[in-house]
Amino acid sequence: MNAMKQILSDDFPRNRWLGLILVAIFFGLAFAPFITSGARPLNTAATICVYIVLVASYDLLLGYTGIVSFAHTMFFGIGAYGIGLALASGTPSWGLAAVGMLAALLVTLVLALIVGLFALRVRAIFYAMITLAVASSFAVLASQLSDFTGGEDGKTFSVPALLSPAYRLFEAEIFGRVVDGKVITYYIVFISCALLFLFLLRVVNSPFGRVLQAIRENDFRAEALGYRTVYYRILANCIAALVAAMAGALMALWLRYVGPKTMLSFEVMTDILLIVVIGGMGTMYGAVVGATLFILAQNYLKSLMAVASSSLADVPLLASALHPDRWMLWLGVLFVVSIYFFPVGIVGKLRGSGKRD
Amino acid sequence: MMAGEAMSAAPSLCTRELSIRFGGHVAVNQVTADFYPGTLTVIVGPNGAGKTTYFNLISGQLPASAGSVHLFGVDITAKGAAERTRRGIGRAFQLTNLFPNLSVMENVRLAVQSRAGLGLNIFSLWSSHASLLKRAEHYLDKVALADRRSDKVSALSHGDKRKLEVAILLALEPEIMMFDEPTAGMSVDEVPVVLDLIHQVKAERKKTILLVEHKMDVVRSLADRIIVLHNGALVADGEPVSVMASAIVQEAYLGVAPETREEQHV
Amino acid sequence: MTDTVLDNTAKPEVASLPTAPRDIWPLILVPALALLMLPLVGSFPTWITLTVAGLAMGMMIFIMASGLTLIFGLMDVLNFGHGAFVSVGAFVATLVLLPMHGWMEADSLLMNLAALGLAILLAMLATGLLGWAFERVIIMPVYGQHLKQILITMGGMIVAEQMINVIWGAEQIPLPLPTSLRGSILLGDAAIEKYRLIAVVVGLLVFIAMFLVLNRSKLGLLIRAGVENGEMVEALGYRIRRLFVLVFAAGSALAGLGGVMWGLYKESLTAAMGGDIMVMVFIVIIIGGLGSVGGCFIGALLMALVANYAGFLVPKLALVSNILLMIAVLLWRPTGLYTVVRR
Amino acid sequence: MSDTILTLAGVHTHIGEYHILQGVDMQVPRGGLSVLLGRNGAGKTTTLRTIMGLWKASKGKIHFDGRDITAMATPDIAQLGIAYVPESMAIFSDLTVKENLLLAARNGPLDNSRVEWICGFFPALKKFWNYPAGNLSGGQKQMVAIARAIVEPRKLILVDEPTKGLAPAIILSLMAAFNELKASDTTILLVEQNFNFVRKLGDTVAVMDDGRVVHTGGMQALAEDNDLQQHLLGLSLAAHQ
Amino acid sequence: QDLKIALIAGKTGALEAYAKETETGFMMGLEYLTGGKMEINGRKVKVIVKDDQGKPDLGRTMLAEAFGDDKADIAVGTTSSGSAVAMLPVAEEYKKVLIVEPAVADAITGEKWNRYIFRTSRNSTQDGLAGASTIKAGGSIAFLAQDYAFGRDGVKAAKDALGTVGAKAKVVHEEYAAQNTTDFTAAAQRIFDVLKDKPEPRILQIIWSGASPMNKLADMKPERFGITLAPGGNILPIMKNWKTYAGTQGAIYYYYDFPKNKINDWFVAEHNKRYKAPPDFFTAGGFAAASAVYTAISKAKSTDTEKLITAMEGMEFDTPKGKMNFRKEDHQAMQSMYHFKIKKDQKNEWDLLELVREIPASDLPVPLKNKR
Ligand SMILES: Nc1ncnc2c1ncn2[C@@H]1O[C@H](COP(=O)(O)OP(=O)(O)OP(=O)(O)O)[C@@H](O)[C@H]1O
Ligand SMILES: Nc1ncnc2c1ncn2[C@@H]1O[C@H](COP(=O)(O)OP(=O)(O)OP(=O)(O)O)[C@@H](O)[C@H]1O
Ligand SMILES: [Mg+2]
Ligand SMILES: [Mg+2]
Repeated sequence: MNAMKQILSDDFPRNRWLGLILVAIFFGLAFAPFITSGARPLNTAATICVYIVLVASYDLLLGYTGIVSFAHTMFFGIGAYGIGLALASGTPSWGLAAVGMLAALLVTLVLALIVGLFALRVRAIFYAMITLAVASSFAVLASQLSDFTGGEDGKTFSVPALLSPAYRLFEAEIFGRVVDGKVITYYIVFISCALLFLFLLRVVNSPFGRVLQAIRENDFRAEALGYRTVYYRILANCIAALVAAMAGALMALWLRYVGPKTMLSFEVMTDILLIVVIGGMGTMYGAVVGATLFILAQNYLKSLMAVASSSLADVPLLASALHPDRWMLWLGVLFVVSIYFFPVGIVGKLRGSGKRD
Repeated sequence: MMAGEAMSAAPSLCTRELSIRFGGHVAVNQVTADFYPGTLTVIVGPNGAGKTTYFNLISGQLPASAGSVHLFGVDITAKGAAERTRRGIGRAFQLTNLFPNLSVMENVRLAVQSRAGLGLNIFSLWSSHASLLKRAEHYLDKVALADRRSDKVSALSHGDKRKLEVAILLALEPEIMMFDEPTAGMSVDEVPVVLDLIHQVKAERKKTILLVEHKMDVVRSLADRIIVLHNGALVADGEPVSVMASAIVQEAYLGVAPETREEQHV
Repeated sequence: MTDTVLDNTAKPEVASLPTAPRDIWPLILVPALALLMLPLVGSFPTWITLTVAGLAMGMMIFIMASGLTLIFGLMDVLNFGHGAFVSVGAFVATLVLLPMHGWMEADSLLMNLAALGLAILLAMLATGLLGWAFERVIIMPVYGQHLKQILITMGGMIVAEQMINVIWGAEQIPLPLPTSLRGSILLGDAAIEKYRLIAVVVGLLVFIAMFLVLNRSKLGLLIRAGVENGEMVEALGYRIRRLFVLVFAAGSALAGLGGVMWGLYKESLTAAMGGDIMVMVFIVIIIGGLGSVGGCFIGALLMALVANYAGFLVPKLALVSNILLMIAVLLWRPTGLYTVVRR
Repeated sequence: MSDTILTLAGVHTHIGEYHILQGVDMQVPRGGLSVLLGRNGAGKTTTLRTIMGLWKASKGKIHFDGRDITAMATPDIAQLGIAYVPESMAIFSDLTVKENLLLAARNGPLDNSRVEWICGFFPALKKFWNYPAGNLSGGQKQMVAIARAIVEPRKLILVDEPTKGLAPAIILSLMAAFNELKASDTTILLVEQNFNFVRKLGDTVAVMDDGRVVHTGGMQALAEDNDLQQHLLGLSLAAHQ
Repeated sequence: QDLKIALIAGKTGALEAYAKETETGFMMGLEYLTGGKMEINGRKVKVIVKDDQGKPDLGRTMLAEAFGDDKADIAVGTTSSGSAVAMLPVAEEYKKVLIVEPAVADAITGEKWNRYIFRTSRNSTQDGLAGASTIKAGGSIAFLAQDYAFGRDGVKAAKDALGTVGAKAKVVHEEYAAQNTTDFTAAAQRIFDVLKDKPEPRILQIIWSGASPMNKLADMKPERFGITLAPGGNILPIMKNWKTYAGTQGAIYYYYDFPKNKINDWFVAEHNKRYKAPPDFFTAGGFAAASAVYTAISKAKSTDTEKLITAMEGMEFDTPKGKMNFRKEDHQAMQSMYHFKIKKDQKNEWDLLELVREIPASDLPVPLKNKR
């Protein structure tokens, strides 16, 4: 129990159902390669892992510090491009990957600092807008330097032999799945994500994390209590950015591809926002539940709708509204409805408006 | 400086020619005053005289337009609010100013934590710092809010919020304590709770206490010394009795002719 | 006008503090910029062309942005779904313009304008109603919570765009300009597109109308107060909810108007056309100072002009000119040209 | 019609899961100044908010001027002629003092003579006429809040702790103001902690505790009877003087 | 068992309209060629349609899914060049044939090419050559293109093309406008300023993906400087707005009224019947791809990849545009293009272009760019 307390930073689900769900998700992801078959489920699982971390890192900003930033995808992208461009630049090796990673983290840190110093003093809503502008211009930049970044098309690259699909760990299949580079990559992703998430969980439950919440509530008062809010904001900003960059790196490693649409587009940002809210702001676990639900929906909603629309083929407008190509429509509805019914997010709802100390 | 000889040693806090102007309007006008450990100074003056603003200048919520603030001989005029708090200037606000969605307990704990300088500690668990929790409890008891420990602050009644303000100030354990109308809107049977607290602190004769108060009975029961602000300027400073007697206070503040004043316990 | 009444209240014996003087610096920016550019551009006709085109473009952007800044300034609601209203406005216009292509292709300015006016009316009506519903269904639960507003309105936006696809199909819809508004007028070597002149007129009308309503009536006050403390405004006996929904509908209608203008300018409509320009619109209202109609106006003109001059002098910069402009302005005035709300 | 302008009969109010008012019964006679006393958290503010319709009574009836206002919307209640000075003052800090009053004057422009009359009590308002109310001092805000309630004649004024943060001199003029209002047959329901203040003003008094009215009667009676004060309010003026 | 064909397209997102056309064309193609039976070599054809939302990473996943999970025998796709480029290695991984349609990037049959890749759609170079061959006389040419990879490729291709077809015209200016440009005044001014005192004829060629700025430029009266516009062909809804610029010339990949063959006749008639509008060029592309698949499989009498590849190299197949063939070296489908002129008196809303001349494949000598 006490070990558990240390690992989960004494921040337990505090609700039976939530607990069950989380455990289920954990084991589901841990054994994904062997309880499923085929490319898509594994891909979905990997995406879920990465998004859990990405969203959790954003929750640190949004839910805990009350900073609305639209530049999170930028850092995600930097991480991804770091790995991608490095590996694309020569014969892929761990060395290159490491170099790319370090470079990315450095750039991230610098940018986060600059943005923070420049913008975190202005009013929250302005910060949101400024980051929006910065992020979009960064995306433009990425597609402009096409010789370097591959422009709009991005870059496909190959990974160290150990991770390439061709590699076989054992010849025999295990639970009907050959343990190839893909599976190995998956476990690298899974483990790193688990660690990063626990790290964030610790951060928000540290004295530091508590100050962040205070700042969110009433920064004027926090300042008067002797906390230099600007420092705290900037530090939070940097931590979030760095974790996001790592998530990006993992994503790139998994996809063996980097490009603006996947890493920098505003869509990614809205996905993050939505997941945070559905899951429940200011509750790290919200990221887990939210990301899982959302990514699953994104990947399987269409298949569902295909069924639905064919069964409703005779109802004209409804049928066309349920056509798989309209899945975005239902995603939008999901946006609205979820904020309607889970004002405090799923986790918040499950925990009930429980009193915090 | 009449009250001067009564006081020991060097002043803990001084303001020199301290002023601030908002556009054309001078809210605090060249106020020079010394405050000594172990004395409780009450600041009175009509509404809008500049009392709260004076506090804001001392605690760094507002930047001075002119003049300087010295804490234990160090010029802190250029320092920010947070820095000043860490150097020992504590402040309870006139208009209640708390963390509405955090629990009563957390509000106090944050103050204790700041005092302990643990803010930037990222890797430990907040709950692992039992000593902080104990101290927070202690201060909640002092203001008789312990039983509302885990309620959201937004659910407190006005009076309880006022008490929480005081608890937070105590929890910061500052050398300089500034109370801005701590008993405003507090019911008659609660007032003593807070006043007794202030009495206790005063009794230790260590802290420097500044108190803004409009209730004359309270002023009388607590003040070692009274400062009068009027239109931002310091117009009187000295022993309670004599200051209260002075004409300026009678007209500008109490708004009565001397003979009728006794029954003005308002 | 209430002001006048108040100003002749007997002057207080205590010298009353003066009101802050009007801040004119931002007003100077636009002409200053234009003149500054003249020598750089060199040829006068080119300069005229660029400047007039820029101003006109600015007006169109303003029309689209005004609704957003109005809604934010008065109700503190950040409507990321605003773009959807722009699109809807444009698409609704097609309901009139395509069937009436007879009138549109007729060679008489009157018929063209009539058709246009009708389209605009219908579009504003439709978006206004949509806005009303939007406020009731989507915004109501999230007053005062910026983040949730952002998200829920984004959701609304996606839904609206997708519905457009469901109703009108995903293909681009061509929306040709009316014949007599096509082409341009030549002043010497300077070419000025006729349609842009229309844009200028409409833009000015919108601006003046908004300015009057907000500064010459209790409305502005009331709503600003309502944002800060709706309960109290109700306790004073005003039905704040009704006001809010009205403002929101008005803002949406403006978006619809902008949509028609924009659609006719682009001449082909996609559901995403509104969303695509949102970033630009947001930059404008930030430059202007969130909530300030005047600021938004200046901001829009500035941005369009800068874009044109940059595009002519250093095309590479055109990509980021908006961002640069914004940063420059924010460095000068961290809350935009005009600060309306302290929130 | 009856000479009680406001009647609360067994009013219950819930806020979230909390059951705050637990059957409040109270009569407010027309044209007088009634005082509502009680320790912190007794439910005074909640009572006023319930009358204004800012909290909805979950049980019981509220009648004003013979009309049942229990279920009415706040604006409608206000338009019946009730003004409210909330505990938090709730002045509009983005607006100037002038604009604050302008809004309070529901029926068109300000009545200059009345403005003059008000500024007679609170000169500060004049001084800061065109000043953002948010920048005012605590007491000045309180003045604005009160001024807003009386800028136009109303039948009933609900005032929540007006003296808090007011300098003695201003409290005196506030007393004067209330007396003049009473003269112009305006009914006042006053929530107050400052007994010394209300003992001079009040006609009738009600004392609340734990969401109930535990005592009603004439102010005189209470003012004379120290034991009763002691027993009801834990009031001992000797304590700190 | 069933014969599985995967069709990947950007069915949602920015390119939705195009993707829909491709799909329609593809299905109509199969229907026509199999005589409605939807069978090839007696095997039932099953088309698995997948949506990559124009996102390269999804493109990869979808293709991997198609080959890996759905066990597709052959794949066709996709709308976005970026996504198509990202798919190429996947085809190689799974050793299955991928027919690229309608992505145009040269790289696909250039440096990014591998032996499993075939392409039915034309590539940028073919566009360029076609464009160039519409410019007979000398004179001066300026380009206006979007400032990103696609635009720059296009201009490069067009310039090379001018060389290849030996046009005497000189390229005097290249103008790159930001992708999100809405106001073309500045760009136009710059071009006019350069072009207006260069030798006639003065041609401004527009290379623009998506809604073309043709109108905006025309509205600024380039004719007063003796400048004529040369827009690339575009989708019908856009060209509809061009009727006021009758006489303007350019090159296009497909226009329903140009090819004269019985496939096209059926195609146009049927499409008009079903969708109340003539087929657009993405629809034709889809059809071509279907034909490539059909012909290949029936010729190889199997779906074994190696057999398919041998069958397809140099294979000739019928499309609404007439005959195409995959040339051996880079698997690019060689095909004719069309030199069009905007009609003056248009009979109905879709009667937009008139044919100046069909440019036979032989006039479009696409250089080989793939390493082999
Ligand atoms: N931020 C500000 N901007 C402009 N003027 C201000 C600001 N803060 C205070 N003032 C002005 O300075 C004067 C002093 O205000 P202050 O709050 O210090 O008065 P006070 O002595 O605390 O009065 P009270 O007893 O009512 O609290 C007031 O007239 C107020 O209008
Ligand atoms: N928003 C709220 N949510 C939950 N409980 C509340 C809320 N507001 C007040 N309460 C509770 O209702 C009770 C009565 O509050 P109320 O403010 O009416 O007391 P009061 O008599 O006005 O006290 P005070 O003299 O301090 O203003 C208090 O116990 C308070 O904790
Ligand atoms: Mg004060
Ligand atoms: Mg109260």
